Amino acid sequence: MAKKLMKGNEAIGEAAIQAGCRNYFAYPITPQSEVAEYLSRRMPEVQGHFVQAESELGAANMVFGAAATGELVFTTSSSPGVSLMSETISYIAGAQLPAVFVNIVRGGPGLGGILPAQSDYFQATKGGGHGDYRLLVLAPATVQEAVDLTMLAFQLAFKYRNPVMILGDGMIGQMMEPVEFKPPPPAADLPSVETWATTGAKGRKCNIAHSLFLDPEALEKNNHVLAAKYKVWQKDEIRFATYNLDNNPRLLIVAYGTMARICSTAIDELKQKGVEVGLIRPITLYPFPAAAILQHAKKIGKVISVEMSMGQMVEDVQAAVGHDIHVGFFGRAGGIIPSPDEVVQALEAELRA
Amino acid sequence: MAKKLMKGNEAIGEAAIQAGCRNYFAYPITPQSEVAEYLSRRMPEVQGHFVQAESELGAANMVFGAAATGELVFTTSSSPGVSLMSETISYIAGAQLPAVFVNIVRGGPGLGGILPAQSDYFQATKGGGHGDYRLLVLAPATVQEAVDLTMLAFQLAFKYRNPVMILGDGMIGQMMEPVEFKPPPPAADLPSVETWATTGAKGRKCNIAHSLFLDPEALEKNNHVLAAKYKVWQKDEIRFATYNLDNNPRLLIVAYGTMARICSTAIDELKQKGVEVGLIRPITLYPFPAAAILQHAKKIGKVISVEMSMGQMVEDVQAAVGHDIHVGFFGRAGGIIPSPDEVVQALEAELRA
Amino acid sequence: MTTLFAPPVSMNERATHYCPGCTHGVIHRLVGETIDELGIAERTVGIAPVGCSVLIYNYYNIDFQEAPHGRAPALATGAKRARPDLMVFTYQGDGDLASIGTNEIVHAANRGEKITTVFVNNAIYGMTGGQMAPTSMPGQVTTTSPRGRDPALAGFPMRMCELLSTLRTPAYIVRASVHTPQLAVQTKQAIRRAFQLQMENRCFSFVEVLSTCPTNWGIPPVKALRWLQDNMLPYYPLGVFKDPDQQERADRQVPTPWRDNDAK
Amino acid sequence: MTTLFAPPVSMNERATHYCPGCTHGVIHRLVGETIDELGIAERTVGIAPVGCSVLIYNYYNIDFQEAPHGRAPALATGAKRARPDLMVFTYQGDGDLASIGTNEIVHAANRGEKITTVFVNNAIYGMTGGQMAPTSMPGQVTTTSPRGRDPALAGFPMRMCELLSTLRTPAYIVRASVHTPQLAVQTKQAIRRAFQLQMENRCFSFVEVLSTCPTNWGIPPVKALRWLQDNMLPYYPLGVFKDPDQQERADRQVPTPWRDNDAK
Amino acid sequence: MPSIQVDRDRCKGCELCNDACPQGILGMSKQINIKGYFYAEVIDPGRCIGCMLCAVMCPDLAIAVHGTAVQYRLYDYFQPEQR
Amino acid sequence: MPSIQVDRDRCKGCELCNDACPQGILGMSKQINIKGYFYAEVIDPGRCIGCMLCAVMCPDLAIAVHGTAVQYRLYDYFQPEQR
Amino acid sequence: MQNEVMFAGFGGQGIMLIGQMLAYAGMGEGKNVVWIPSYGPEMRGGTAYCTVVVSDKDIGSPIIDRPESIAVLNRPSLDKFHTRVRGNGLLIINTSLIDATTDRSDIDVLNVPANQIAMEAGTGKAANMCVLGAYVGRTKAVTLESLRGLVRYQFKSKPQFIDVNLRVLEKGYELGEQLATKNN
Amino acid sequence: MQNEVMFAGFGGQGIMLIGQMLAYAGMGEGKNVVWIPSYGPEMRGGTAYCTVVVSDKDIGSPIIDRPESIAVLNRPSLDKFHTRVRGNGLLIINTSLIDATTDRSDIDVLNVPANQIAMEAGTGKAANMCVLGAYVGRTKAVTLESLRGLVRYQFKSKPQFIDVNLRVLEKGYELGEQLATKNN
Ligand SMILES: Cc1ncc(C[n+]2csc(CCOP(=O)(O)OP(=O)(O)O)c2C)c(N)n1
Ligand SMILES: Cc1ncc(C[n+]2csc(CCOP(=O)(O)OP(=O)(O)O)c2C)c(N)n1
Ligand code: SF4
Ligand code: SF4
Ligand code: SF4
Ligand code: SF4
Ligand code: SF4
Ligand code: SF4
Ligand SMILES: [Mg+2]
Ligand SMILES: [Mg+2]
Repeated sequence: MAKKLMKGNEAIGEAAIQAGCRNYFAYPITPQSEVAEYLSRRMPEVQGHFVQAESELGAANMVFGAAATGELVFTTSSSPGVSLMSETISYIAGAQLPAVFVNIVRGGPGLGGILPAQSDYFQATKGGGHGDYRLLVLAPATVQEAVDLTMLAFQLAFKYRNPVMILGDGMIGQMMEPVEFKPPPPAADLPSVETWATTGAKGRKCNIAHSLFLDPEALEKNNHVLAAKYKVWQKDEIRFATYNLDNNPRLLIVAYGTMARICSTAIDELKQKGVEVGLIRPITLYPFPAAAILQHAKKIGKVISVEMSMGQMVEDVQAAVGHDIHVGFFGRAGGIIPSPDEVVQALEAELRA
Repeated sequence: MAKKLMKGNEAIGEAAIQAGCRNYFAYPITPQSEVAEYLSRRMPEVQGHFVQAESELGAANMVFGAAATGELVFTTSSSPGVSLMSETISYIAGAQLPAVFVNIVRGGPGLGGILPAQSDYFQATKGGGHGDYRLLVLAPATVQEAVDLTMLAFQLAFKYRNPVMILGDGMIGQMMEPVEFKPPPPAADLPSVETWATTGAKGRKCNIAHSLFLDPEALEKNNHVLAAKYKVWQKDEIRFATYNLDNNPRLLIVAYGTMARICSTAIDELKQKGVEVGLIRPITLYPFPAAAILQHAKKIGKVISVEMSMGQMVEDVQAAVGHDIHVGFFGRAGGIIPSPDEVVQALEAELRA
Repeated sequence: MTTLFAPPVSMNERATHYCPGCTHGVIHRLVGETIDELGIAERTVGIAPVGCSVLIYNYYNIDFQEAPHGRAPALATGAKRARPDLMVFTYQGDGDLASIGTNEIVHAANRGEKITTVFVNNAIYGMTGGQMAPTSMPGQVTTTSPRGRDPALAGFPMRMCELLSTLRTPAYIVRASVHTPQLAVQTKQAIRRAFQLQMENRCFSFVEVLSTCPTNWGIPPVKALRWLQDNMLPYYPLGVFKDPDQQERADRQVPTPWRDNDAK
Repeated sequence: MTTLFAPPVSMNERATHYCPGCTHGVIHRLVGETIDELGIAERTVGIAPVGCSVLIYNYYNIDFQEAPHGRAPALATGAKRARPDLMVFTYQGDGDLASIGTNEIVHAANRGEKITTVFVNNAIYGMTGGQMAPTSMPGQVTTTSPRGRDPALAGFPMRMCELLSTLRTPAYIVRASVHTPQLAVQTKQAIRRAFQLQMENRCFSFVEVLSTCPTNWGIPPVKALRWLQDNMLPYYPLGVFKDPDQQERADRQVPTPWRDNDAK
Repeated sequence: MPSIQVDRDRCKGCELCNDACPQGILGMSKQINIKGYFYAEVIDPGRCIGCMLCAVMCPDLAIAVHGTAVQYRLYDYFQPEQR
Repeated sequence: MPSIQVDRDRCKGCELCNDACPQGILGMSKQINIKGYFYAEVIDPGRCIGCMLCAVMCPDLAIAVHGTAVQYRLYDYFQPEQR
Repeated sequence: MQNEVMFAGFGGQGIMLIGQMLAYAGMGEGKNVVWIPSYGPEMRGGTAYCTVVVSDKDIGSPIIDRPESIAVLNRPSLDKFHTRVRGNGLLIINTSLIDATTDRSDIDVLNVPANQIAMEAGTGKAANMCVLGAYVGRTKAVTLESLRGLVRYQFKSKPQFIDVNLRVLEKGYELGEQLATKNN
Repeated sequence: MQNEVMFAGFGGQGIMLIGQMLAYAGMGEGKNVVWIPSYGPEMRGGTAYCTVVVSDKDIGSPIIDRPESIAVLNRPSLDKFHTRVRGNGLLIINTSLIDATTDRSDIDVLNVPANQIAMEAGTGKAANMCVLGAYVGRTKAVTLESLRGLVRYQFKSKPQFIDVNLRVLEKGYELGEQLATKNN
């Protein structure tokens, strides 16, 4: 397929369609309203369904209802809207249904601002909702990757019958880059939904999509089923990319999304000055590539987490490397995107420290 | 004051009144509806206000509105209800207002069950809502402590102009124990609200309770103001209790709330068998007593986190002690409360490991 | 000798968890009979609320989804849009639908989702132990209105049929009751029409059924029927509030404005 | 020579961020004048919505709270209950009040909170760039209804005055408009009565004001006034829908049931 | 002759059937069933007219009604469309 | 003689005043103000009747109206209670 | 000294009340106490129970998985809980409503015809008092005097019930003290 | 080779469009491109801008804090952004609407009377094309031919505008190539 120049938000919408998704429910919020705007045109063209929900609660629960029928479904929102979805996401995880949630993060807390941020890392990776559940969290750094991960998200959601979250900062949603839509694996490759989808109990016993288990033993059992999936993720689903790790870097950056791209430019600039710095870019924020980070951190000895937040992932990085290696932090918050130069300075400071 | 035998839920309600709180907004949910039932009788007696809100969203936002007038206010709920409050809690933190949220946790995820659990640890301590904010989280282990911490919560909320959360498992809410209401510090001791409370702009410039900062520099500044408070907490507000740490224990338990009490009984039982085990019980879950845990862990060498969840705090304990000391885990989930005997077995297994 | 009356085949043998005399059970049966009569069990999906009827799915031989408290209409919207061939109905209590879930029901109705709602109004929060509902009667003593609901502080009870009937989007909206056998039969007819309108893909349909909660009202079952009749009926009049066949009549019910000359 | 008309003193000098010709500005002034006339600036607390008017607090010399999207009535409830001596009003857009915030406004009205709501209905989501609102007109092209709002899929526009008027709890509910000077003056009178009823601690009050969004309608300001008149007025009739003085009349507007004989 | 059959172990003893029976032929047993309830029973089976009102009101699917097909019925319970 | 005063740098050039003026004495300047808008201005001040309709419609508090206190007014703008 | 007891029956038998009275009595005697209700799914229709701990020391675990004493007031409670009595513990069976017993031989069993005794005293509703009396008569977890005071307090507003409840309580206490236990 | 440019003006000047055309042109020539809009609070009423990067290599940071070129189409944009041009970079000023300049002496300044040129060609609305042309004429970030194709594509549905826009684009291109820059 030829490349198209697309805004991240629109590309995500198109990627969902290419992945076979025909159900999209959402409520507008900057900086991701273009997904709804795009799909309000596009869904009818492919006999798909778009409902502008009355709220994020409505949208998330429409997703719940559609997901329970075994159809591909997703929604998109931004920080405050995603907070409103917390209860429902917990329900969907508890009921073991596949659904894709996209959070195009903006600065917080509260109404905050509308500019790009990465301050929902904790919410996404530690669970905004209640109870023992996890999301598989994917963090794209380019519009192309947003497309690829959106398509992957549906696959993973069905494979594990668990909500998958795409965590992109506002920049991922707003910028235009060339993208290519690789043909998705055929829909037939999705696992069968026969055993759980509520499609009418015809010729089989009833399927009930539920998260209530009044008997605590049964609820604990459900918890163990979920935990077993999350354990598999640790083995099979960790994804990350690296940059300039082969040149004996003196410092290891951990950064994701847009921030990682800015770091790569900073790395190039430092290389000009004869300073080698390497980068690990987690693509799955949960499961977190802790082992890879530890391995390289041990070799390199110095680590810094660079984020568009007041410092959230840094806690996971520190936990990954243990106490012997100090993890520095550089971040800007509130919608400010640090420039490569600023990052260069922060890295130099860290190298001096 | 003479001791009274009270249910935890009712004691929390009475403690709020004794602390001077006259505003309570809530929506019923098991296992904490007794707070609303109690206060629906009690508030009118003290000329206070209770509104049964239309939902947890309504309740949290009533809290927001009342908090912004500088009055003492709180709400109570349980897991799914607290998830619904995530957005609003983020707003209140962003707007720097004092408010107390009580979560009497039940098993999850989703509708889950109604029996006691500790599976909202992540939500409470890492932020269920979006953006860079934190809650000060207090975890009582007895009804008396629920009373004391409720009264303290109002003090801390005003001191830091930040929401404070009481995280109690269902057992804390449901059981009856003797309680005593110590006279709270006089209301006059609360810091002045003049500079921020929306009480009518009479003879002063306007007070605006807001979390929107369209200028990213201003939003980042707000983030730094919040972060500065959280840093103070790390210094001034860490609270924990210990048990049997003086007898050269061979294993260090970290456990909180009801679970910690069960562990203390298990410790007594092991002592009978000649095995010494010690306990650190975090009272503030955030800020987390990491330094104390590390200090004792180093001495003792072996650590286990015991929780009524699939393992959440264990991640903070592991992060606190670093990689050199392995942290074991024992937990039951779904509303199951492990018995002291079960814990004894788990501790013995950990000691053998 | 034939069997004139037997349990619906779309329901199973399981005994319900409801308290003795709780009319949830009657309403369940009416829904089951409707599903039988329309022959739609194999393509029906029910949406359970959070409330005493959360376990409704235990009693039917049909697929069910369990919604978060109040959100059943949103799940139904998602399910029906994704699979228009399915028959989708929600079953909700008054706390679920008229309190926390007001937004979802209003907007599902306003969008004209082709779903059917069975709304069981028992003027109380049954499941959580008898707290006041938005539908509780003035003066009604509940665990959160120990001195009786005071309209000056808590307002008057919400009438959902009246509220939803103001929406311009065509719909079938009816209030029924099961406190006498006669009315139970009428309720069944209303439920049947509600499902039929969905089968014909015509409109949103909504059947409110007045119901008892002997346990939390603190009134024995038979007396509870009388209490409903004496206290709830005068405030919650029964009847068809809106019918797609009579859209125009419904439109006329919109209150008229003060200044018609500005309106053109 | 005296000044006949000057900006309200409860407002400050700051220029608004609104687009040219956006009638949010007119409505702001009417609220400011009301606060002036009633002399309540020093004990008034406004609640800002999320929407174009989120920054309303920049333009007044009064205290404000900024609510999460749709929740202004809940904040107002909290503020007013905690401090009944304050005058509390909310200012909300149609996305804020009639979409995400439907539950909060319905229940604040139903509880009869002694607060005042100014509801600015411009049939669109202004702030986020012109998406369809529940109040958008049939056929109206918006960024999320590129082929025009289709009532078959999205339902008909929501009429909040009509909806809230069905509630039994006494209230003052009125729809007004500012697309002519005459109507702007009437709007002011409605806002004034709404505040006065709160001062008298009588009831919940609600003033819907039809308003323009030249930018997102894609129509220049003056033409936008005409568009409002031609398209919105016929569907959104102006007038007093409910008045505490006329509670009985309001009660009569509740549709009558089919079977009165069952009602006693 | 019409007759009803109470599934005694489904019965919860609520008495709604009793209240509904126009013939007044239902009563509550002095025995308790496995659930611990005093269940409903027919006191005077001969007078049953098969009107099904008891069954219509039973919340627990505990009553079955038998009769001849031409049985007189108070309400067109199963043929609403014929009214 | 009544007169109005347009605060040219507050004006956003929306023309609502112009549309409202019964005397048709308002027009738009050919100049732009600091905000970049073609602001409103009085073309024929002598005909102003001080009716204030322009000011009532101005969304931006850009118009002040002066006159004698006995000025005839179309609407009882400031004394609604007297109607 | 720590006493732990579970009272179990169906809703309406006054299970929660006697548990609370025991806790109050313990508190009045300066001991540490904790009372825990069942609030699980079984609440509606099924069995209800509560556990009480009365102790001289601080109470660690408020949850007692295997209490030293259990009193069962109806059959489902017997079936459900008899295995949970701690070894060498005590099982009190309300024989008025339960025509079965336990097959455990490692515990004491005290058969109390509680409803019958209450009925004889004047009201079947006071069966719970009989059970409470029997438990305290046997274990001396608190004094009879404390319980008497609580009965008076409890029925303050309905003084006509004080005497009958006191009589049943005392009768139970006597049975608890006197009746031989059957150690099957 | 990496070209970075910011176009800035007020909403309605077609800022976003020329940025996208440049990005499309770059993509058409097989380069990596990224286009970023301003979507901040300044959107309503204030200045609007976008940045475009056209590069032979993978594009690391899509955000260019200090672009090598900036074109300002109105006065507020000049005031706000002239300091952000990278040292030795290029500032294009639409002198038709801006009667000021920068005091920086470390950059090239290209004065283009864009509105005037567009007006002369037939429509003031095409001023943005002039600026785009001038930028490309000066930097050769993409070829003129690519841009021509995009103009034709862009106005496909309104063919009457193709020619005038092409003329303005080309005129701008010439100016970009020919005009001496003032290095103040
Ligand atoms: C978010 C959330 N809030 C509160 C609850 C607790 N809750 C469960 S059911 C219920 C009310 C049930 O009342 P109703 O809907 O009237 O049903 P009924 O039991 O009377 O049939 C409540 C408040 C919950 N489960 N989830
Ligand atoms: C929870 C949440 N969802 C969505 C948004 C995005 N949002 C901001 S304003 C708005 C709608 C504004 O429309 P309206 O209320 O009609 O006000 P207007 O701008 O038209 O005056 C939306 C959807 C948000 N800020 N928060
Ligand atoms: S509590 Fe009320 S509504 Fe619930 S089952 Fe019992 S009687 Fe029915
Ligand atoms: S976008 Fe619309 S509502 Fe918002 S300020 Fe502009 S014209 Fe007014
Ligand atoms: S069928 Fe009719 S007559 Fe027979 S028992 Fe039932 S209600 Fe009575
Ligand atoms: S109505 Fe049914 S459950 Fe109730 S007493 Fe009669 S047979 Fe039993
Ligand atoms: S006061 Fe009246 S006449 Fe004078 S300019 Fe204004 S609208 Fe025209
Ligand atoms: S109404 Fe006001 S802002 Fe609009 S043109 Fe007239 S003076 Fe200017
Ligand atoms: Mg109910
Ligand atoms: Mg709007």
